[in-house]
Amino acid sequence: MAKTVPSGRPNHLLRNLNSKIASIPMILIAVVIFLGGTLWTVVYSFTNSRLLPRFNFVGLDQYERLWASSRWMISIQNLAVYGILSLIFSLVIGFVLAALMDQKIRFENTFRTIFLYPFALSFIVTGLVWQWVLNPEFGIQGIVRSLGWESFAFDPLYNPDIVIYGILIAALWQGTGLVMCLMLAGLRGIDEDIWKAARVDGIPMWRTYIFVVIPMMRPVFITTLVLIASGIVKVYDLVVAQTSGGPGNASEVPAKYVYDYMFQAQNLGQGFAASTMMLLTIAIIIIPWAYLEFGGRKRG
Amino acid sequence: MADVSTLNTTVAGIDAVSRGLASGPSGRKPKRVLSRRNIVLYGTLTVAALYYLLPLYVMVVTSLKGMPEVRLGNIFAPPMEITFEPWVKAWAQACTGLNCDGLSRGFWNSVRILVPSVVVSIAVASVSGYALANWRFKGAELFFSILIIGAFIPYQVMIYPIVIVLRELGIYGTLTGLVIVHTIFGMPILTLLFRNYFASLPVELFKAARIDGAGFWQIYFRIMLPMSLPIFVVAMILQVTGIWNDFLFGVVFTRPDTYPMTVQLNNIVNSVQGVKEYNVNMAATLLTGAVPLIVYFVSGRLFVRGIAAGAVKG
Amino acid sequence: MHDTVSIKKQNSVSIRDLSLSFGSVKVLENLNLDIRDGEFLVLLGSSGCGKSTLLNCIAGLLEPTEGQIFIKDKNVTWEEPKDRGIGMVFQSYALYPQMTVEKNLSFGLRVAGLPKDEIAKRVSRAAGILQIEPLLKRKPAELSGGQRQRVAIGRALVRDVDVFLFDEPLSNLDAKLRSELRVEIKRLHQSLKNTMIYVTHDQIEALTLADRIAIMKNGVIQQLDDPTTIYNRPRNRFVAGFIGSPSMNFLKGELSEEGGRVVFKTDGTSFSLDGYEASKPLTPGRKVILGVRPEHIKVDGDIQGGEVHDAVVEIEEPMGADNLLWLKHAGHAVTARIGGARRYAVGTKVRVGFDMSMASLFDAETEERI
Amino acid sequence: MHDTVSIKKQNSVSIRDLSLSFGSVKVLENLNLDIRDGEFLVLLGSSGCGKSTLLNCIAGLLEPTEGQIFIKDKNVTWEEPKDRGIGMVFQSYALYPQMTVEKNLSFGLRVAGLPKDEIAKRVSRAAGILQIEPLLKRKPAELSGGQRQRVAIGRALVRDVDVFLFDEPLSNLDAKLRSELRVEIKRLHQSLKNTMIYVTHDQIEALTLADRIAIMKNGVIQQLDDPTTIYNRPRNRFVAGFIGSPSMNFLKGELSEEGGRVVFKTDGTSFSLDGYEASKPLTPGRKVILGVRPEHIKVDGDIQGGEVHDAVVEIEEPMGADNLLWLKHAGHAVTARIGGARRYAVGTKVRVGFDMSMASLFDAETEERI
Amino acid sequence: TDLEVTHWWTSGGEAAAVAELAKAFDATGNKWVDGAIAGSGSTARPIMISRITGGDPMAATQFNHGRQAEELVQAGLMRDLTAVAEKGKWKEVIKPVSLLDSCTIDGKIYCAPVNIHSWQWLWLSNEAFQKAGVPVPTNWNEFVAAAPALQKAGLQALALGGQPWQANGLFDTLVIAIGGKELYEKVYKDKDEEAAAGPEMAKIFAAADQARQLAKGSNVQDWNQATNLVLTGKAGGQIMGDWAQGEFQIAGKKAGTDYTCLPGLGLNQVLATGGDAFYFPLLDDEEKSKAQDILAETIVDPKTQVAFNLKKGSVPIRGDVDLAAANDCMKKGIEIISKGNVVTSTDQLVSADTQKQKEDLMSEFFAGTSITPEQAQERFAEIIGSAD
Ligand SMILES: Nc1ncnc2c1ncn2[C@@H]1O[C@H](COP(=O)(O)OP(=O)(O)OP(=O)(O)O)[C@@H](O)[C@H]1O
Ligand SMILES: Nc1ncnc2c1ncn2[C@@H]1O[C@H](COP(=O)(O)OP(=O)(O)OP(=O)(O)O)[C@@H](O)[C@H]1O
Ligand SMILES: [Mg+2]
Ligand SMILES: [Mg+2]
Repeated sequence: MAKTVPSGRPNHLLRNLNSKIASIPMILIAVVIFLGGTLWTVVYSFTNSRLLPRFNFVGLDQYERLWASSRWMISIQNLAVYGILSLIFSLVIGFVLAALMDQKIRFENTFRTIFLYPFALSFIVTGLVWQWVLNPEFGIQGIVRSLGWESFAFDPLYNPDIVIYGILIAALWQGTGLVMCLMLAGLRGIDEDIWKAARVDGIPMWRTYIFVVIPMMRPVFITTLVLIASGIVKVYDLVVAQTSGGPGNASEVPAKYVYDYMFQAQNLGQGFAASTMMLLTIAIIIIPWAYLEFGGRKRG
Repeated sequence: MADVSTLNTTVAGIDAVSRGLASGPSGRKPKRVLSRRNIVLYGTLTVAALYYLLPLYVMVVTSLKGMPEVRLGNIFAPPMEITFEPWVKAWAQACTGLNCDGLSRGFWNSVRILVPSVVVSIAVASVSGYALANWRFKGAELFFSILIIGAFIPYQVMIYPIVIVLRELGIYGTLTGLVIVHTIFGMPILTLLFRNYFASLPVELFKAARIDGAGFWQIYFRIMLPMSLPIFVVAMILQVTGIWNDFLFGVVFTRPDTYPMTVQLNNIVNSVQGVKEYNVNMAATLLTGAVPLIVYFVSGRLFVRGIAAGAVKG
Repeated sequence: MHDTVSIKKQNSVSIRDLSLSFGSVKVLENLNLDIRDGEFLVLLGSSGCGKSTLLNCIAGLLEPTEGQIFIKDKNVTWEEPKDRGIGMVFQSYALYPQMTVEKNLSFGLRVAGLPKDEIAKRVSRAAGILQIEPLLKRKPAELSGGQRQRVAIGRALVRDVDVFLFDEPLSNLDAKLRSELRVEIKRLHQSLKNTMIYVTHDQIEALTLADRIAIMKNGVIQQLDDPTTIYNRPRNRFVAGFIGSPSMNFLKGELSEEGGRVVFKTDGTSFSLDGYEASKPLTPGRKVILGVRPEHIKVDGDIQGGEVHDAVVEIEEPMGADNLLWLKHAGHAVTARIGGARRYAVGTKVRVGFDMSMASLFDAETEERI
Repeated sequence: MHDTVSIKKQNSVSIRDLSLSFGSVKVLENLNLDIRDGEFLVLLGSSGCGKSTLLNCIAGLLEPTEGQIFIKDKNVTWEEPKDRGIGMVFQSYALYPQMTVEKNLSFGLRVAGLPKDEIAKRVSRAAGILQIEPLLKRKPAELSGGQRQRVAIGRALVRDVDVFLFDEPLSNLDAKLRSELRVEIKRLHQSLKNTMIYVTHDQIEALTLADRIAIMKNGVIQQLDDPTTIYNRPRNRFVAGFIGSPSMNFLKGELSEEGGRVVFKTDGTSFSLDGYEASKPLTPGRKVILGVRPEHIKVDGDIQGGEVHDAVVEIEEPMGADNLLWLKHAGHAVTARIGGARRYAVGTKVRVGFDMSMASLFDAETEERI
Repeated sequence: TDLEVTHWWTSGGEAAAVAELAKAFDATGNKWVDGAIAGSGSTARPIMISRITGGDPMAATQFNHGRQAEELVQAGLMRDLTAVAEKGKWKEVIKPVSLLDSCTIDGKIYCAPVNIHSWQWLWLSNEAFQKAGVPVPTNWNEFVAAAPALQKAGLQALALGGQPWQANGLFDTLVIAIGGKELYEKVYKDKDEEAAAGPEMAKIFAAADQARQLAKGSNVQDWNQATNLVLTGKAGGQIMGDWAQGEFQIAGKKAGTDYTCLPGLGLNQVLATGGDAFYFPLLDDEEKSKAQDILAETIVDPKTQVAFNLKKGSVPIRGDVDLAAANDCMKKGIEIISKGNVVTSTDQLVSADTQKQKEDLMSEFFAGTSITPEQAQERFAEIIGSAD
């Protein structure tokens, strides 16, 4: 009987109008800048734009050249090595430090600040200091040699084979503090009872961490992962500050390739092609993950 | 043993609970200060701390040396003669092209850039995070996913599109433009942070406020904001560090009279005049890092607490 | 228009054909419910059956996929929560942690822009009713659970609304406090005479508070009746098993004829059905389930005539005022409830009698009451 | 050595002069407790009184500031938890979320390096006892609350220990499940015959499960007795009020002499104390508190002689099997409990009789039972 | 009027030279607002280009002589200086004329050249050779021959910074000095892939191979750090452009006694003339536009040219100035240039893109021995083949 009353459903778009208005900046940034910018980049990667973007379609030429370039291949290899190692070491060091800090230690604040302070320094500086410390003449190698160990060799920044590890050392120095903080916060969120249960079960501390606690900290690891991974993909300043990509091309990275070709070589098309490849790789990894993480299921 | 048995005979009380202690371990287990656990624990932490402190030590020590001493080459040796000359030079005398007034020139510019950029970027991101967490609407998660992918785009790639957008808006080269740029690039991570934080607050609060008749902004300002101080501190630390140390946008989107401190720092570090003046470089570095460092020292506790309060719960 | 008029006189809240899905999961489906003016309606059901969802729909915090909601004769399906004339109390209290109790109470009024003195009047009235005047300057963190709950109720109270919605308001409290506050809510209802809709999964709350109880399962209302009817004449086996603690005893068996009378037979034992009021014909051969509540299984001295069976005490659960016996009887485990003063050792042989006038028979297949 | 021998024969867990402080806050002070072999001891007390702290001390998860703990005759004060021969079940279950049920059960054994077939045997035995065989391959997130609880118990079970510690294992569950699992735990105890120490603040659990109950308040054990004694002869007012739901009725008044007999007087009404077993002399003039449980206030037809008073029904709370009446009687509010079938309208005048043989008298000052 | 001028001249000699420009411009009643950005052109250029395309241009900006600003001009973002040039008779005074060619697009002049730099110099440390006990070489071949002696004395033979453009410059210098003008023009001007792959070029790569052996172990990044090695006698020599002169000058070293310079590596006295030029973005402001013209005039003005180039260590863009104050090395350079022994610099001949590809190749080649000269030549020929 009451069904006869018209439901008078109002326009869906107008409901909670304020929230939609408030989301406009986010939507604009996402759509215009990130999506629009990306599409623009992709489109122009098919042109032979030089100094200025010009719509002069050349098909896949830029990509062919890109993949024929030995510097690009080196860059990709470097990023892979650097990325994987930096991901592993950041997480491992960050986690181990956090686990140590979580042992109800004294001077926790002091230690935390010490581990965190490199994060406050810019890459320009980080690169410089480490360039110094790793300088074979007056850095660590020099000191050790002057102590009488003449054959000691530690010159990562000047040895093409290991230069990427030299960069890694500086990157870890800068970034692990933040990871440690995030991990520590995650550890503090673990139910006290889990620890107790594990103790009663007689499970040694390290096994509890590995088999019980780490799997429980998934969300923390995800936030950290996004943070670290986005930093890795974008790594540029640190390399420039430490080695400018040298010796030779040994420490080149994709972001630097993009930058150099866009601005030094004044070949926007090439730079865009390289960045499109980077984005494509990222998208292949991220989109399924983002869908699972943020898209599909709703929170209760 | 005798005293034990006498103690044991003083049986009293409710349930014939025998009072008194038997021999053997009792009370707190005695702990040696130098137990193996402590040695490993503090040992590892100290070694790690040394690794983190080493570059800082080098920087401080070098910045207090004169150039002749620096040229001696031992970067780890403490200064034989402490001089503050490099600090003075870095702050007020170092040259960039024709301007010889060191970092001081950029300091206030940096502050002028920092404050509005931090405020605006955090404001926009927190509101977006709030809208995403509490006012989910169709497509919101899609935009959010785009943002997250955006976190992975190298900044350099975005310079052209942004230059074009700002030019079309007519705000290229203005402070407004720069603030917008910082807001854009702060968006992905900050929104993730705020979204996860707000999502971890009890939904009932939000519902209760809606029943009380509060609207979008009222709930944000009067309910959510006062509860989210820690996460705002976290966001602030991230942004202060990021914006203060930014070089690329600072130099691309401003003019020389509004260049931030990092441009000066870059100029000092990268202008090589004969031999690099390492002591001045180090002093400049330390001076530039001072502001974020102070922010850390002041809010270090809140930092961890803020994240613990739910910022990282996915 | 005539049908809205017909709703007006008697119903405070009416729900018509309400459906709601989360994505592909249908939580509510074609639900209809009329709640009378001034009624205390309890929504009872196990976890996840859709009680909160229904309440949130009424409050306007969730949008129904289909259907309509009327409050005081007005179609409010698309209204904002604040315009529906409702107040809501949450399980987790949901007090604004940074505001004092007074601010918590007055927040909604201030948002609505009421004059200051009106706000003060309403707050002090609510505080008076709930006896929280001394707490007005404190913050929620400084309150005990029970006090918090009272503030949460107060927040609904000051809004001067027609309909109160409670979502498991007591389930975070301990047993003692729970029973105290239960009485307070009952008193409140008696003095305010508002319509109250109260969600719980605690049957004691439901039985003690409700004018009528709606028992839900998987988003469908199983039975809507006053507590006594629900307790004594459950419409189906689900309702019967859900209400009553300890649970009703269920014996599977079938009807058969014995000496001209229809009896209930299980594992060779037969029970006379004398005194049972059947709503449908008792056809012999039908597979049925017999349900008897623990307090309707009389033990030894309590037996007042009727059939007598033998049983053995398996576990004894003294509960202070009562004593619960877990008995083994003809291959079945049954529980009986006796006075707290009478104690039995485990293994004791006892005689039991089933009070068939208070029992229920369900069809074994449809599980509907016969 | 002879004193340890004396502990051996009868006590499974002994606590001697245990004190524990967190910083400057003393949580436990000089606590002594002996738990017999195979006993089911319940620690009951309100939130924050130190129950969990005590249990954690026994488990070795907290270090006492002073005192000793013996388990099975061995001084374990400084032992690691795993070496104490205990199993523990937590309120939050504390299952390892990413492991299957089977892994959860066997993790501790695998770490201890037990042979594979031994592990399999123990797991399948525990799973059998708890009837969780079909769940072995699932993860905790895929289990219901009750199933999780059973797994948590299973984890203690596989360890083959002498003493089981339970920290409010049921308080996260809903009422129905709670009562079911309660029985299961009781069954488990009867079949295993282990010592069990069980922390709760739910008195129904305490009363139904315990061989003996230790009632705690602020870190001090108030009374340690079997449930019946605790229920019927509470040592002080705290215990009396804490146990029983709805709460015992307390009437403040004083003893006076009337006709050669000592009677209890309050607000002009006097109650004969016939049948009350006093443990101390009843001196007239003494300020006392009379405590009567709701079920010992008989209404109308239930009265079996003795004094009769008048009262008015204020609220009626039908609870299914019982019916609770909130009465106004001589200026006091008292609750009476009657059968579920008898109903009274609000405002009805009734006659009530107090069963003094089941009542308690407390000194008004010391609050100790007289 | 205030004019903002951006450039990347921040090293000691450079900054002093810029100060001269500023002084001269300020003397005209205007004001030079300095917008220096350190870190060489690769840091500064994108910033300049972004600002010009972003619609917030500076008043004047430095670019390398060559094709770097070509597109900006084509996009109509740059000011046409033809009028100023005609007034100042630039076409007549500026030498070599090729400098002006690269400022000219569609017959209009868009930039004011400020100096001439040439890459083809070998700087030698007299002190180092003294230590090694061998005479100071007079050409590249002698230098190579003397290298073992230097190394024996614990000295670095050839100093080379790690930045790619230095390796690239060194290589191009070898092309001119060893291969000669003809080969150079065949490869870079005509982009003759065959020549690039040919036997002539193979010799160059062989020489480059030698050079990289000699350069092994110089762990420095910046060019002036490498120069510093020579300056302090820690290294025998460095192949670097004439701007290195500024460093020697500031350090108070004297050509001939402290150090020796060999233009064209002492083999082939030909210099490639590149250099810097100022460009003037189109501005809306009438007054500023006028001031831009004045700045352009000032830059080309003989007095300014002398003052600037003396400090900078480069050669003036006009032949009609008196450079009595110039030192030995600079005079050698001026002489060669006035003789017309010049070629156009690679910056003008090939695009920045090709230049970058070459840099990538050379930087990889000089960094180690991972690629053989043959492989390098193969890749080089490819780059030349696709060059534009
Ligand atoms: N946002 C959501 N997205 C998807 N499913 C949901 C969501 N909210 C609730 N549900 C599902 O809807 C069903 C009903 O949920 P509801 O909260 O109404 O249950 P409930 O009866 O209140 O239970 P409880 O007693 O546990 O509070 C549940 O199965 C739940 O999983
Ligand atoms: N780590 C700690 N530091 C300081 N105080 C503590 C700590 N743990 C517990 N306490 C205090 O000790 C007292 C006893 O705590 P305990 O956890 O034993 O209470 P409980 O009886 O188990 O209560 P509940 O029923 O709420 O679990 C409480 O007042 C609590 O505040
Ligand atoms: Mg619910
Ligand atoms: Mg506890």
